[in-house]
Amino acid sequence: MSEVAYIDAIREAQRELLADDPRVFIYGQDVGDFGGAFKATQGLKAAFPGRVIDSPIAEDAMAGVAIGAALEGMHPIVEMQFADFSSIAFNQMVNHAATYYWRTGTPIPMTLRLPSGGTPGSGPFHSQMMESLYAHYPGLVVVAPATVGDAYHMLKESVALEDPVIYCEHKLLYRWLKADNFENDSLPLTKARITRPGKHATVVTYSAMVHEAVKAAERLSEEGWEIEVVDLRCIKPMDTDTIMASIARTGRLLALGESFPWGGVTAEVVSRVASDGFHLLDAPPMRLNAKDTPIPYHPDLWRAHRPTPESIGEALRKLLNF
Amino acid sequence: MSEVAYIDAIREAQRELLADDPRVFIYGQDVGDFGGAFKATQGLKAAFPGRVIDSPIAEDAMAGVAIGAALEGMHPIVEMQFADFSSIAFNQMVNHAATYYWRTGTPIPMTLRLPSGGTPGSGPFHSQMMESLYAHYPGLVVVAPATVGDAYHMLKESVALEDPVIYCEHKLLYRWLKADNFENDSLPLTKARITRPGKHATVVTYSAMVHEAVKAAERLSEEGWEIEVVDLRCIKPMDTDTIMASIARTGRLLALGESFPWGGVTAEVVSRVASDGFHLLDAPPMRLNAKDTPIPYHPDLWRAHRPTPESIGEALRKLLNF
Amino acid sequence: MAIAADYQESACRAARAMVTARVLEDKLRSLYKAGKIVGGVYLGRGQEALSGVLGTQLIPGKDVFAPLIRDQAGRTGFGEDLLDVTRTYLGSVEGPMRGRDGNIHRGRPDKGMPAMISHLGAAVPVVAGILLAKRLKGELDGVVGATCIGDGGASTGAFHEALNVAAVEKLPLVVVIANNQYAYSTPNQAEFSGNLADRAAGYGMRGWEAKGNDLADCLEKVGGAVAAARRGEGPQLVVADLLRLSGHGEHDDGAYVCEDLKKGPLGRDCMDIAKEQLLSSGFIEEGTWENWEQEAREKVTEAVALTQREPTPDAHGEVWNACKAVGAETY
Amino acid sequence: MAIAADYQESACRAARAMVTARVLEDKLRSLYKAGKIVGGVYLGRGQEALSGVLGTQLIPGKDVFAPLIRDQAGRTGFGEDLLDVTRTYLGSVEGPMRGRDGNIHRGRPDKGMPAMISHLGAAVPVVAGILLAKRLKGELDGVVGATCIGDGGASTGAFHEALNVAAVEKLPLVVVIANNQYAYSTPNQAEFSGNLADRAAGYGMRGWEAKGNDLADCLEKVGGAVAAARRGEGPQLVVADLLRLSGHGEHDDGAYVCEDLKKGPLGRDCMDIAKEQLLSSGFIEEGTWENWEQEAREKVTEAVALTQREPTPDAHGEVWNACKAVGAETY
Ligand SMILES: Cc1ncc(C[n+]2csc(CCOP(=O)(O)OP(=O)(O)O)c2C)c(N)n1
Ligand SMILES: Cc1ncc(C[n+]2csc(CCOP(=O)(O)OP(=O)(O)O)c2C)c(N)n1
Ligand SMILES: [Mg+2]
Ligand SMILES: [Mg+2]
Repeated sequence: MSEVAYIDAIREAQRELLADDPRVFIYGQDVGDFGGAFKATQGLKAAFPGRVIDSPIAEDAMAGVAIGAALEGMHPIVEMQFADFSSIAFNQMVNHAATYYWRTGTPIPMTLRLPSGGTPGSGPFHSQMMESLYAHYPGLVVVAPATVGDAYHMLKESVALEDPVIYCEHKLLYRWLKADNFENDSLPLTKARITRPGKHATVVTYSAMVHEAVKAAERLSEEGWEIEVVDLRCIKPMDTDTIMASIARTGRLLALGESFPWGGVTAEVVSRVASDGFHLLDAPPMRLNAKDTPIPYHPDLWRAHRPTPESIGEALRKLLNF
Repeated sequence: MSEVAYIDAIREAQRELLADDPRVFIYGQDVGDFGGAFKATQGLKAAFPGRVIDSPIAEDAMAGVAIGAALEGMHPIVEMQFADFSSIAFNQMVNHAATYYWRTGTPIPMTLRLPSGGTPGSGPFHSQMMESLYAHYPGLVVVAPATVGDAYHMLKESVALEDPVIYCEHKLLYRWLKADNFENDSLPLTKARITRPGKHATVVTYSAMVHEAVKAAERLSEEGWEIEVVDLRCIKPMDTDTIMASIARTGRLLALGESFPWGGVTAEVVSRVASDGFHLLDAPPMRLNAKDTPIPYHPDLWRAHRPTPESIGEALRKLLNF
Repeated sequence: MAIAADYQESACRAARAMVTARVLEDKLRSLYKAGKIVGGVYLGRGQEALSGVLGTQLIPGKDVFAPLIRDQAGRTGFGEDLLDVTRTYLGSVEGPMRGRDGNIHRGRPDKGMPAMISHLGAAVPVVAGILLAKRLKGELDGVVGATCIGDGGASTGAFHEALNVAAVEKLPLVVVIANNQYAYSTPNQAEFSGNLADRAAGYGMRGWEAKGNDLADCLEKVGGAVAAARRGEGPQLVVADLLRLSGHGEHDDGAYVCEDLKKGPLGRDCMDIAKEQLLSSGFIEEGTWENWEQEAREKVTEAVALTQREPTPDAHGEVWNACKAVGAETY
Repeated sequence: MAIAADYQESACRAARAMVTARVLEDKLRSLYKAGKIVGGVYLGRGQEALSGVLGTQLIPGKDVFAPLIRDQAGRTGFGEDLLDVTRTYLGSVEGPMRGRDGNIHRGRPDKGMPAMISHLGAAVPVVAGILLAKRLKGELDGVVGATCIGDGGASTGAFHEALNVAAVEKLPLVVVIANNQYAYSTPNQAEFSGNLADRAAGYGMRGWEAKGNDLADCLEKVGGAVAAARRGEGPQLVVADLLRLSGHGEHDDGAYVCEDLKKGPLGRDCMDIAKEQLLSSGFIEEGTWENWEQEAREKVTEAVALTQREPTPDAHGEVWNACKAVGAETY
């Protein structure tokens, strides 16, 4: 296999899902002949006619249709054109899909694909990370792959799962992130990964920020610091064990995210570590998120809005020097 | 003034707002002659004809209309029939109302009233607390009054404010919570209150849980423990100073909420205290929330789903005995 | 008005569902007044003809029916067990919702009856999705999916998006709008402008207008819509005028309902009309209707009695995990 | 087709807005291709007649216009400064969005032009709300609020809820659907069934159908709708057929657009049609149109040049507070 990108993993996983499981179909805006706004479904309609269906611009109905199909035993994949538009599907996801199994005992095995995260020039409505919103509600599984192999395997696992899954894929990684193949280390869907071992401090993060954290860690290694990077992979349920084990080794935590600062993944991580791993901490746990404004359009503002290797490094130095 | 209830405070505040400020109007389902599902607007249409307007069942449009009216300089109040239905207005609130000022410099002075929280028998879709979802997005002010006086004063301040405000009122308090009058201690909208002073541990909470926390504190006082109860009042921005000052006194934190456990207010509180007040803590900070399932219909399940004076007391004992 | 002879069987089936629903809901009302039911009780009083016809025009085990809050007659007609109703209202753990959800939120998705959420309009795309799935599985032939909504619910974006999707996919979806003239306290003129039946054309759907309290007319129109959908003629929209003969819920006295409406043709009780029509069509004899009522009363009494002996949920034994495949987190 | 003489002034105003918009957008396209614009560029090419007529039928300083992604002509016609466009696209801090938001998301709410969010349909209730507020303030007399949406956007729940609300409140709202036959790559038949113009009746609104690339027809229909709304006849829905003469955005070649459509009547460029109509109506002389183009080119060049000398945002000086009255939290 020649070099493959993150977006290829998403496409290939869907192709194999369609080929292997008659319960799978894809529903979304422009996912058919056009292959989707990001080409994540390119070629799939031709290969699986009738099972890759263009939807009207109706996110509420798209999610509702998937819930109905899931009730019939199908395992639909719904592509949002951008994660940000899933605000329209929010009610169906958190109130309908998420509550169904607990209320009735009938599962809703659907997957909602959210092209997430900022890219330069995308602005306030094509850049959001929505994992924290969905994770707040009981009944949803929320995942956010950071690697090519995870993008592939976690999508396959998500679609196979009997629960509704919010699959957050990061747009910045689509073409930039490459690998030799789709292999990963076979971690189960809900387990976190030690992306980079270290002993002086732990960065717990996910999605595109894993790569920024690794960059920051590399720079700090030149200063003699060994930073451990934990990739959550699954936002909910969250693999607290792996986090705690890492904090037990390093004694220091930086929770890093690309979303807005109030609440969210980083608050949940810090909160768990502070509650259950208080005695493990040698320094106050820290958080680093995007800023508390809409995501700016201008690339210079955008770069300042989200954490960067520089700002991560700065936070880590503060943490290490405590 | 004879005894007044929490719902009276909401009604009276609206009456005075309508009387004093021509920019104010009320829009919502059945808010007109019927006076609203909970009678929060009873009599207001008769007193202010044309300014208390029944809307169709269209939460997205209701929020959108308010945004437009706010652009025209009005200060609309939108009543959701239940907070839970604001999931339909979610996009307008977090993407339209919340982003407008930062993007354009034009403020959106609207108030969204959310009848929130569980009551016995209300079930998964008439019981939710949605403050954490709104607080996650930049550009919204989120408040949750716990007392009759706060219900009154904070609503008046919310409607006067130039920012969009999510006003979370708790249905359980509507008729049960009474006071002699609408007075409060004139705390500004965004300041937290020490509801009950103490020295052994701090409970940081808000809305109806303030009263459950006070009950738990009273019981613990019989065991010799003095529990401080901090009522956040404003969820976002959050008055970290008051929280920290309290932790400085007590050294122990229980963050208490009635919403779902993943993320949310309690995670934010614990996270802030752990990050900025680590050195003040004599024990690991704790959280107590509702359970991670939809809110159950049956009263017995419902009572077990949310924190109670008993479960709060139990948590506090654990915290105190650490 | 006499009903054509070939409607005899379907008219009687609908009428029996109506009678059972009315008797059952009368019982629910008194249980509520007696404080035995906690939470809301929403009745279909006055809407039994419309709902009962719809439920009995559908084929249990084959079709799909997503009822809304005033569809007891339709539920019963579609085969819902009385015990499902009493158990859900009284919170028995033996019921389909096991006390986790209540009243009209119950369903039996495995029997073609999804369990509604409160958000109006949300069920419409779900039924469309079920039908789409059946098509993908090659099982759509001759199947109909039906759902109901109120005049108020028709204002929701969810309703619009779903009708549009169903029309694009040409799904055999029947959407019945029970226009009972009010959404809670809000009258039609504050809910929409013009005529709801004109919505159909806008979606490229066939539209039907029915007298909602008139069994004969419902048989013709609702029956016609279901048959058209079954023949593969795509989605159908039925708008039926009628009046709610109770409050919005049992907590509400409905004092806002206009007296003229109550006294007018819409105010006539569909039960009276149906009984008259069955009698004058020679479908039933004097006394048959009363026998049905008596039988229903016995069954309802039995179901309530049985349910009241059943356990309600035990919070300690409850499984607090909203997911199926993924373990609960400990908080 | 000649245009009636009393349309001369409005036809010319619309045409000048069209010309300016086309010239401006050609420039934006080349700036994008040259890498000078970051993010999306969405053009109104082929839709200038429809949009330009709408914008010029409205009264700046009095009416409200909430444009969508293909409304440069309408914006220009409604008085939008060229510098607002170039500054927003190029991220100048001098622009109305100060680099915080870009491209078509710009607006001047204080001048009756709200700034759109990306979510399709979301602007419709906002315009309704502005009009409702004007009524409450006693300032609605003779005012019109207009907004545009695509054939795709008409599928959204937001669109439906807002039209319904506007109809209930009898607001002077004009909603123009530019049916350019596609939503991104998705053709009409996968977006809706039937005819969009039939939607109007369903809301109890007056409906208009226009040839969207035909200036004369747009003047009549869009002009008629605006005039009707201004006269207090309530909300108006205009559906105009046309074709997008560019990709969805400038990143897209629009290869999916059906050749037959391009070659058919909808494929004719509205600029050619308008020029012909103005000439044959005797409203302009040979050369006038070209003079307008020349003038537009000069102004556009000037605006771009000025903008390019202006500073882009300084991240260090940026105020990271999304609220006005409430201080930012420190995180
Ligand atoms: C989206 C949404 N908003 C508000 C409500 C609260 N609510 C429940 S029933 C009802 C009135 C419904 O009126 P209609 O659709 O006409 O049905 P009817 O009660 O008359 O049968 C309202 C507003 C809801 N359930 N869903
Ligand atoms: C609610 C929502 N969903 C998806 C999108 C992404 N999107 C942007 S433009 C577009 C196509 C719009 O088609 P149409 O309304 O016909 O307008 P046109 O582009 O043809 O002018 C889509 C799907 C969006 N902006 N909003
Ligand atoms: Mg109704
Ligand atoms: Mg289009």
